Amino acid sequence: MPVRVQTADFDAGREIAALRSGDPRVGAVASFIGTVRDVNEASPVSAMTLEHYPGMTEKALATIVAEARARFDILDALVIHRVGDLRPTDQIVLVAVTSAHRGDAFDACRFIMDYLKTRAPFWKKERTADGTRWVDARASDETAAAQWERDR
Amino acid sequence: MPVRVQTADFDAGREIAALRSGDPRVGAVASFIGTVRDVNEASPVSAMTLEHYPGMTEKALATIVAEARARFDILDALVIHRVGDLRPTDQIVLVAVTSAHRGDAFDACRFIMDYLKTRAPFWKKERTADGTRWVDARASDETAAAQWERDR
Amino acid sequence: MPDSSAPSSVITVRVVYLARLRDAFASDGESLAVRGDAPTVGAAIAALRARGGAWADELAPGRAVRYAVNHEVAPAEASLRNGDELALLPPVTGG
Amino acid sequence: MPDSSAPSSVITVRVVYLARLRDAFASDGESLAVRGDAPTVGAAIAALRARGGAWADELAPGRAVRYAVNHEVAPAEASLRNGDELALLPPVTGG
Repeated sequence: MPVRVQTADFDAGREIAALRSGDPRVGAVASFIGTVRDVNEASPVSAMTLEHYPGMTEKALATIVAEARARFDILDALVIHRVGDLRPTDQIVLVAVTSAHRGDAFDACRFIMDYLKTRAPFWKKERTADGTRWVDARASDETAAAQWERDR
Repeated sequence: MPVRVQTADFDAGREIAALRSGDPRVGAVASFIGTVRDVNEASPVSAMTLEHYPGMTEKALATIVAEARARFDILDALVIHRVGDLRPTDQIVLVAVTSAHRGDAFDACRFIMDYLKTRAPFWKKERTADGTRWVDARASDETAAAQWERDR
Repeated sequence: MPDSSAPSSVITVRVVYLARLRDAFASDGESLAVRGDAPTVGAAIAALRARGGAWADELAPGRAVRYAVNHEVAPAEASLRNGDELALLPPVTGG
Repeated sequence: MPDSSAPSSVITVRVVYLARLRDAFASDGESLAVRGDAPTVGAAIAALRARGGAWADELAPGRAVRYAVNHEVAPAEASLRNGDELALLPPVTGG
């Protein structure tokens, strides 16, 4: 299954190995892991909760992966996104893409992350010394996603 | 050590985990694995040998990593490149980069791969049904590296 | 006594409040009746906004809220049908 | 009887042949004497090319061969000093 939403942690190495396993057409595997930082917008963060919209989330991620497949010459792709309570250094998301060549693997991996950041229904609530706060969306994420529309 | 040249295989998951391990400033880990395909320029490939220029190789890779550090806002980077006899589906190279944000992680990872492809002294000799042949350099690799000069 | 105009139809949709909006409305969702012959997402939002208070604030024009109908992003002009699920999504921050 | 001009100096460099060039020259390297008061990479290459055969073919102007002096890429104009290691690198194909 190319898209998973789960509370459990994931073994990135095993997932990447499984994605390319046994396919001798693969020459390139690009991957991305997002992790929890201990600071955001200059405030220390002690923990966070990732919420999503069950039912829509998997559908939105599958749509993003399908769009990456349509735009880039890739062999396979995987997205794992965690939800629930996380702490600094915890893994949040894994995106991995296989292709014959590195250009398409890199492009597709970045495309999926840029779209995930702006289109998949996840929300982060951070715990700081001042209490909890919903994380604000970053304008730079919208800019990154919009770039792909321009490059279409 | 951020640069390694070795005949042994590597555990990409373990290497990536070690690179980011314990650093709560890390929010993004971009990585790339290059693998042996069973076909190149339309001919089946049964095996290959990767040769390098000992002494220069580590120096060239370290220079590329230093240049990535100078150009991008990254926290750490790792390059492992194998040499010797390899077969289809074997891992050839791992590049992993950590950063606070994904843009720099993706850029630096791709930059290192593009420069490695055109500046690090490695050569592939393929075994096909017709015998062995030195792999020709791809013009697209030069184009990819030149793009970074233009974007400087 | 019946009105002389044709009776306006009423549909019921399930509204879902997510993340910041769930906190602001102190609710994760509700059943909402939407009136009109061709009810739209925009009509449902207008009905919520008319409640005033947090509803008026959070759903004021220009606030960054997206809508999803039956788990797909939809514009304010999208039609609603009886039984649809309408979700109100603050700007997403995953990844 | 000594020549009336100043005697030309001679240095010795270690030349390394890699990959396709090692196969073409059936050698992984050699000691090479380079003459001239300001010997350069280009002078060493010209001396090799003058051997003819595979040397002339592989090192013909326009062929894609890069040079490294003491493990750093260098242009044809780079100076050579006694004891330097000059490597001839075909286009690289790692990664």
